[in-house]
Amino acid sequence: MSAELTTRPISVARVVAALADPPSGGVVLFLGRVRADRVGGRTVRALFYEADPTVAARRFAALEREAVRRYGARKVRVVHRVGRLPVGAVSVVVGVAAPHRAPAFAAARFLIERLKREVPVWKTERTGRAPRARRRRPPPRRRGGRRSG
Amino acid sequence: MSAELTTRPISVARVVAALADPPSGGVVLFLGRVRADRVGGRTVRALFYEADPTVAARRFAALEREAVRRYGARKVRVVHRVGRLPVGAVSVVVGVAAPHRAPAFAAARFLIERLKREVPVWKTERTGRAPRARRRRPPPRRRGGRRSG
Amino acid sequence: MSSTVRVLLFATAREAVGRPAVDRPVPATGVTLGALLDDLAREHRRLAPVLRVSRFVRNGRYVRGRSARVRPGDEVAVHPPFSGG
Amino acid sequence: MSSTVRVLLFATAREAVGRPAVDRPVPATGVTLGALLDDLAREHRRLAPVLRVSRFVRNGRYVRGRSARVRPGDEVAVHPPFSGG
Repeated sequence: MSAELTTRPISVARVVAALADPPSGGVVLFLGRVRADRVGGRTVRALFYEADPTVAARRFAALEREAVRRYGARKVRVVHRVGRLPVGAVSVVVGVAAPHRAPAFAAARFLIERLKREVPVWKTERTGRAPRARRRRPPPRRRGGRRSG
Repeated sequence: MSAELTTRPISVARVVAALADPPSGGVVLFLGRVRADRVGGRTVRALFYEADPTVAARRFAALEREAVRRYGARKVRVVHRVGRLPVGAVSVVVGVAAPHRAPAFAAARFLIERLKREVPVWKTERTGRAPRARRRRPPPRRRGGRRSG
Repeated sequence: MSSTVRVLLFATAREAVGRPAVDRPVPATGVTLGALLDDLAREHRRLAPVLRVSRFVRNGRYVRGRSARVRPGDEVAVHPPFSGG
Repeated sequence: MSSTVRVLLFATAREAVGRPAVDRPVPATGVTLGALLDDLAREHRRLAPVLRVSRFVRNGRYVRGRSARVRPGDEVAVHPPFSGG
């Protein structure tokens, strides 16, 4: 039962070791990796991940408790890497150990979906020069006044 | 795209490495582990796994092709360990890499469900003396004649 | 040329016979799978209930029913219900 | 005692300001979160559209609305829409 933010490569083997639990016959892991997307005609080579560590740690812990309560997961581990990650690098690992495979799958899916929505982690694209936001919305056109605020 | 039977411990890190694929942002792994079940009042310490290698290899390959076709998985890997496995040892790993997480989860679940139903692998309990079957049904009571055959 | 059929025995079938494989003599014209298995079950009484829930493979392919013909040099595998994973 | 509020800036907010954090002087009686952010957005024009889609954290807890009071020594974090995983 523990989550962490790390600047170093995530060891999947260590996550599996942390999920050791004799009554848990099923382990499901989700790994998010930096994908070779094309953005604005260029292929992404690396992404920069950052997090608000205090808020992220609290959300991680709350999600883990909920995964245990809702699905009967016995061991949960979430590791999110931050810093500059090249294409192919593992950015996040979610691991669940449970007595049976159905709840292990359900809890892992729950954790990654909720993590993406609720945990303050961001990826931005960084080229050699100024950092550029990824998934940034275009600034709304001025419609006058403060109505759009 | 490959499956194997092995008598050695399964390296999860090697499975992940085999699933490297720049367009695949999501990887889902299922690990089956020998559970500390209680059978007949005793706690299981180890299980013996065996397979029919030729038939298993063909079923593995067919399931992998089907996972690719049904879910758009880009890389699939299935490794099943055979031989004597102590409690906690990883008996099977199913790994799927796909561009997005939903099909990766679905394909991994598909593979382990179908593997359990369709691939000729068996676990039996082995104590110090004679091997004993696990999940063996009691022999049916004699009802005479050949009707029960 | 071989005059036997090799029978591969897995899991509960292996346990019932005490060996992972047995070679059974068959005539050059062959026998039905059912006859081969009945013969084996007569020698190994614990095998009979296993055979009732098993599927059978001849030369790498599952066969339906027990009327399939088995000839010298063939390989037959007895597959009790799977329990892998 | 501190007479400033530290504002933590992440992702697009950090890029708009060019720094991960800024210290803003505030009176001892405090200011509203809205006033603090409007003040910052006037200096950094690219920040305004980011603030419109962001959520705000005061001393580790999310606050609703912009009327929350911010006092010297407080820490405020600007959270643009998340994109982790």
